[in-house]
Amino acid sequence: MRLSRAFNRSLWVFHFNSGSCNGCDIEIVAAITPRYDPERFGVRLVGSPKHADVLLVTGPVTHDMRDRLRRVYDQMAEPKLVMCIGTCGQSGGVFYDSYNLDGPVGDVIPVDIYVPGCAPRPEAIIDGVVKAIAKLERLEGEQG
Amino acid sequence: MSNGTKKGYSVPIGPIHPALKEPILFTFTMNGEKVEEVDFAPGKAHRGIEWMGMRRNPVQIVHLTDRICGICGVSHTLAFSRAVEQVAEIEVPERGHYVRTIIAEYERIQSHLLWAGVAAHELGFDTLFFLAWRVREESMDVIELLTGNRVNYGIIQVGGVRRDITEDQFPRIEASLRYYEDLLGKMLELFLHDTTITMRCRNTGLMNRREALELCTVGPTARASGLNLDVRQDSPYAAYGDLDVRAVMPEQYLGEAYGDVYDRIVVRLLEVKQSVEIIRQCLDMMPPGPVQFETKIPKLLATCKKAVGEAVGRVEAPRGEALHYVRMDGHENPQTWKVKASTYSNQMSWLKMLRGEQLADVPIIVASIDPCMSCTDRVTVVRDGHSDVMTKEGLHRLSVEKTRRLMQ
Amino acid sequence: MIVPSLLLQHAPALLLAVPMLGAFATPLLGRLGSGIRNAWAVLAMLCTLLIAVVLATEVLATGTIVYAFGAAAPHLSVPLDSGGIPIRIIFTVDAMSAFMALFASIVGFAVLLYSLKSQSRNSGQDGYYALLLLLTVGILGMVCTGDLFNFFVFLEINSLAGAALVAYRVDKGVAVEAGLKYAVLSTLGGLLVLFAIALLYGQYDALNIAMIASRMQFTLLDKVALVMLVVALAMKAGAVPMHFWTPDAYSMAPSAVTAFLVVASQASLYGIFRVVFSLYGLALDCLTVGWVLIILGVLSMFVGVTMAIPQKDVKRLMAYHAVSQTGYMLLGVGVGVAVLGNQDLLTAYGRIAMEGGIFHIINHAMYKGLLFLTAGAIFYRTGTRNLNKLGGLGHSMKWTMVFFMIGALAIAGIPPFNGFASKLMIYESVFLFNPLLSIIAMVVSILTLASFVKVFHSIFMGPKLPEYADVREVPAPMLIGMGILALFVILFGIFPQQVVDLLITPAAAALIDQGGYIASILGGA
Amino acid sequence: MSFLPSIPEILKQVLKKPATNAFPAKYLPPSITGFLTRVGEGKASIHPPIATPPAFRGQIIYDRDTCIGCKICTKVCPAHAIEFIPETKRIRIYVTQCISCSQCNDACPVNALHMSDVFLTANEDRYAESLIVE
Amino acid sequence: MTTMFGIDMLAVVGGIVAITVFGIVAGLVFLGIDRKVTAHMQARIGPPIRQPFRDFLKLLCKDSSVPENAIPWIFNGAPLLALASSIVILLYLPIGSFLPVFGSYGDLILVMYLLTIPALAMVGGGFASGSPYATVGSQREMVTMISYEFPLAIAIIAIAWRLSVAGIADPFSIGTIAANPVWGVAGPLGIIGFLILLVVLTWVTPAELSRVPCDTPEAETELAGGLLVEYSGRNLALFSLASGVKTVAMASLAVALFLPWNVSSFVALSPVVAYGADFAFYLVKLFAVIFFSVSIIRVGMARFRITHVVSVYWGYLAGLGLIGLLFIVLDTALGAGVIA
Ligand code: SF4
Ligand code: SF4
Ligand code: SF4
Ligand code: SF4
Ligand code: SF4
Ligand code: SF4
Ligand code: SF4
Ligand code: SF4
Repeated sequence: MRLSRAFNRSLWVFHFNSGSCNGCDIEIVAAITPRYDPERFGVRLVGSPKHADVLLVTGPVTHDMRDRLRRVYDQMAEPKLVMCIGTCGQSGGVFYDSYNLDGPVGDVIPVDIYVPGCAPRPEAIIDGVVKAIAKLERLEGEQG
Repeated sequence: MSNGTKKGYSVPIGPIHPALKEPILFTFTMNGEKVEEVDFAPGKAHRGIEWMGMRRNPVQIVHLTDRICGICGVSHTLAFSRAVEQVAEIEVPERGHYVRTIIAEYERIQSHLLWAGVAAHELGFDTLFFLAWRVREESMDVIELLTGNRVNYGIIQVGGVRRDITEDQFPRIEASLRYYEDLLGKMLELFLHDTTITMRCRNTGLMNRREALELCTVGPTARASGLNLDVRQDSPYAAYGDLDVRAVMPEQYLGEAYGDVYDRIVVRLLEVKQSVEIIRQCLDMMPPGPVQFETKIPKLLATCKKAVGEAVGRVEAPRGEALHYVRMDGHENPQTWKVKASTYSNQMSWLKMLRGEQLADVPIIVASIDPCMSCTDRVTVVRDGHSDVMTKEGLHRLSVEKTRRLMQ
Repeated sequence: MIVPSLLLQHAPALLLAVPMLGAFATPLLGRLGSGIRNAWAVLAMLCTLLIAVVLATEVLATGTIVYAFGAAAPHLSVPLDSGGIPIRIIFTVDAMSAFMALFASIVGFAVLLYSLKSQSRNSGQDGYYALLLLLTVGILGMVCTGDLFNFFVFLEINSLAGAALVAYRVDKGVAVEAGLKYAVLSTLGGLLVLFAIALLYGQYDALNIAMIASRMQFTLLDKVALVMLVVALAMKAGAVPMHFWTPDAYSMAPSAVTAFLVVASQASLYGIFRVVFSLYGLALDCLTVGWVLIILGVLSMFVGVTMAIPQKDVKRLMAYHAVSQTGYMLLGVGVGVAVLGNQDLLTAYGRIAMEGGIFHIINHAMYKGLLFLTAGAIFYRTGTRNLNKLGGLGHSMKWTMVFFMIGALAIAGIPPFNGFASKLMIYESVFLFNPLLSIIAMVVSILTLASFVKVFHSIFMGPKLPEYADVREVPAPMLIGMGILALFVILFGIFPQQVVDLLITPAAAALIDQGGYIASILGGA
Repeated sequence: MSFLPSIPEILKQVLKKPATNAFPAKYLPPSITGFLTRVGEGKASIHPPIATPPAFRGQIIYDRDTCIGCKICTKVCPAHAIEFIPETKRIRIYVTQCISCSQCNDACPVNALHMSDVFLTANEDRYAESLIVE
Repeated sequence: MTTMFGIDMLAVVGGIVAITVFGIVAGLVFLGIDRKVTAHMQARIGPPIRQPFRDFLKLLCKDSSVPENAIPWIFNGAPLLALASSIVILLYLPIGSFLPVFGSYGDLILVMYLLTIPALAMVGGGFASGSPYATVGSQREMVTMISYEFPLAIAIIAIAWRLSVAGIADPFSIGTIAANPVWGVAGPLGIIGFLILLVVLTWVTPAELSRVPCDTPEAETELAGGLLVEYSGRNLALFSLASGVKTVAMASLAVALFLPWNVSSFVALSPVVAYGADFAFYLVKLFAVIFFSVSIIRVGMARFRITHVVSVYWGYLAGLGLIGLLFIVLDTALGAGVIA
């Protein structure tokens, strides 16, 4: 990854539901609403993975969604970042024993930041973004 | 209009698409911008919840039902609990019923506001989206106060609820009710008197009463098409029997029902008002006493283990009737568990509503039944060699009965 | 200038003689082999072009050239031995004629180059080249002659050669039918023209345009003749409501021919202008005739473009656009006619409107020719003109696509291509006559754009289709043919002022100046 | 603008205070790392998140000493988040698996389990030590 | 007609560079202001005003991928063309009291057609990306273009007509229009007419710029970003610049047509101060135009369906424009004493 300061000042996120319960998804949407407003940090929800810098994945990755998750990930232009929102994407959570899961997310694509919680509060997601930026800064430091 | 695309091309939408917050794959056959034919393939979010449930005990399952869907999880949990309670002959304490009702109505408020925001977003009206979600936070705060979490409340347990609503929480609840009462007039004006919204929603995604009936639609989708049905009114559960609940119909606001997207907005916004009134009634009428039939979890499990039989729990979720069928056979875990969620009942109406519409209207029409695939992606499960023939018959019987009642 | 004076002196005659000779010799040379024949045809066309250039330079430098065939002193219009009446076949090449001749031969040359390859797979090429050259003769004759009967003769040559070329792919039934249609209509038009000429001859006992003009009484019969001439020529020019033959003819003919047929049609347009300005001139009720032309123009513009949009056949679509574009010329010139009597208005905007209209003629010939050639290139490689079947060619036919884009943007009047330059002149002048006219013209432009964007998308965009997997770019001669036209499209777009000053203003002035025209023949009226 | 009722509304809104809670800072500081250092030094402060209610269910906490190893919590946990360690007769809770349902809290006979109000637990490592409660 | 000859080439080059820089900076700043204002209207804090610059830099450091079905040279060329043509438009427009770089040769109709080029570039780019969403987006962009062109044509012709009837030479030159504010030329009826045209132009602006309610080509919810769906990295950055520059151009056009006054013509100022004051005033005017015709409209209403775009622009707005034109014609007739 070619990291630079310019990159983490403006993270555009694309939201991918890999078969979640909606809980995390609505909290992601809630997180972009006026009360939390991450646009303050240049974070914006975009409609095309090609435009995105960050992939927000929710859900435990059902069998059907596995390939699509891969494909969406591949479509994103480098450099890129993956955040896994919610417990079930991290470990399967409450769906741990389902027969139809190919997850968790970390097994399908590389994940940079995990935000546990079922569902995490919007501010936990913002906290995740901030930690992601901190990680970028660290990586950038290591790179430069 | 000029259009360079060949006649009859098809546009796939989904399973990952900004208009669909959840995975589902639509295939549209288009003629220019017009939808000629629609097909959709749900099942992308299938997680095998019923299958998992049959490997868990009811106390665990309520947390699974919460996560059938994070938006109307309470409805599922309630329906499931009701089914188990019937099988196990558990009597929920009065106060428990009232707490359940209050939570269920708060869920309706947040869900309808959420929907209103999503609908505005689909219409490209982000300001109203932001507004709806901003005011939704008020109910989220109260829910968090009452249950300890913003989504997946985890408050309902078989036999009652896990937390009481205490007197010191009443002022906060009261404040939120007043907040919504003050706000609602403005919301109605902003949503329903806006020319651009009217242009986009009037006569869009039409479904008349007959079609709504034939397609077995439920909830606001059905009510917007003029079907007077609401589980809370038709077969009351929880505390609804004590309360005055009438199905909200679009003609109450406008004098007539078209059965279009606009009417679906009307119904949902008016239901927010209705929910506020219901909560207020509950607060006034709340009897004292315990809220849980048995607080000792091992004892509760033991009661469930003794139960044999089958039952159906029906609940009016924000999107319409959610139905859980449970069959217990003397084990801790249910022998059969079937979920029929509201979106499952409503989704066939898409085919009718979308045909002949503009591509631009697809998102709002799809959104107009307030779909969420999480609860809908299902399979029929056959367990222990028993087929679920009974289930199907049971379901069919129920639906036929319901149809008859409605036809009268 | 180092051009031998003999050539200079006889340029008008040579302008016709060269292609005529070319035409007749082509079949003979064809026996010697196709290479020789092709070279011969190219040579003939090239010479024609050179002569046209020479002629145009001369006319622009010295003014109207008059050439009487067979006379001892060809430049003397009224030979000494005639008793004051021009009797011979007389060519009157004023700036307008020179301008028409010039660009007709440019397009002709490009088309011929293009044909070398595009026709190479067809049979009967001897006839093809002969007819092409003959058509050139017809066109050049029409624009150069100063004599009504001659005009009719060349019109007929034009029609017959055109009809034959439309029907050229005899193996295709439809083509024959289209050719027949073209022939019948042309004959009808020819008859009307002939009849009108007879009426005029009967009254004025003369065939020379200048002669008649100088005697014009504007009687009822004259009016009848006028109507017949305008109707017949408007039909040949493909103006609404007499445009119905264009789609058939244009789409059936081989593309190269179509490109040239556009020029042929414009020769008829020239005919209208000549009749209106030089034959009748100020005798007319200018406002009425002007409005007639304007209405014809607006109708053509609108009907053409609206008919074009739903077409599925590329060439039919382009044909309708040709109708639409003809409307701009009629509009521009019509406004000029409408204010012909009023010197103030004429200077205020009439002249510019006319110049715009005339400029549009040449521009249209360039870009529409180019578009038809690209359509031909596409057909050459894919064998279809059906938009629904085409697609994804942008991956393989890059140059054709570029040429198509240039043509499309030009026809839509997008700067910096030539269509914009002439349209701009029209917009910015006719609005003073009536603001709505400009608005309509602009709207039609944008509709044209939409239509071509759609076509562009259908043909070139999208994924590569399996059936066209091995489609390649067309051969070089075809590309060169298109390239020549594209170059003009761009040059005229970037340096419109120079073109206008050099060619258009004199042409418009020549048209307006009826007195000068008459004088050039009859010598100081 | 009665046909566009939102317009007067938004014009009024421009003058009002935004509803945004500026957690953790109003805008992105030039460098997060720098910001955190300065917060550590007390030179800057993090704008607090919206307060959690008293009974908020955040990350689980475990009172190892009170626990009697009865395993009831493992039985009720819907997410399979609790592992019983036979050697020590104590439990281990994987926060990354826990759905914060607090069902185990209800079930524990000796109240050895509680939900804290910690919820800002994002981590780069899904097996991070901070995400295992013993 | 435009000629570039006879102007000091050095000045032109310098002017081009200056305008390019100005266009890009102003474009991004106004984009930032627009986002900030929008956020406040929606009760949010919103991004810092320099956020568009950050977005731009971010995009520059990202990969630009070319999809498989794309035609690469068009796909990559389109953003460049869009940006370049947007800048060219600015060269024809007066910036404050600085004359346009191409002198007084700026021609209204030329500008109007130049305005279509960035849009065409986007259409081309969308088509060339070979994705169905982008294709539908491109078609919509085209339809939008047809739609707003009609009312725009009416407004432009009406203004020029009124000026030329008032005996002003060269009515299509933007210099002329700026020097003779329409409000001073017309009588009371004419002023009503121009006010109507101003309204029309206010509504044409969001369509030109593909903003709500006319952002159908990019409709995020239906088309996932529409014709830009396949773009990323540098190409997307160029498109965003182009859109910023085009916003400035469109607003400058509106300023030149309807609000051409300068401070220096009212107050006597030393030349340098005058240029500065006029420039500042010009920026204020730009802000006003953008605020009313972009920010408020885009925040205050829902997206049109593409059929609505056509019906609203060809029906209501064109009708309105014609009424405005009628007023202006009547005004002229009254002034000339034809009717009175
Ligand atoms: S983590 Fe919980 S809330 Fe989030 S998607 Fe998974 S189950 Fe739903
Ligand atoms: S209908 Fe929707 S919101 Fe309700 S449970 Fe199902 S998925 Fe969730
Ligand atoms: S309801 Fe849906 S997600 Fe749940 S088990 Fe059934 S199919 Fe799976
Ligand atoms: S019951 Fe099974 S087979 Fe039938 S529709 Fe449902 S998933 Fe398909
Ligand atoms: S219950 Fe019977 S009739 Fe109804 S859907 Fe199922 S199978 Fe069909
Ligand atoms: S019987 Fe069943 S399938 Fe038929 S209409 Fe009634 S509910 Fe629907
Ligand atoms: S809180 Fe719930 S999920 Fe977490 S350990 Fe306890 S029972 Fe298991
Ligand atoms: S239920 Fe309580 S006491 Fe028993 S093992 Fe769990 S934590 Fe320990």
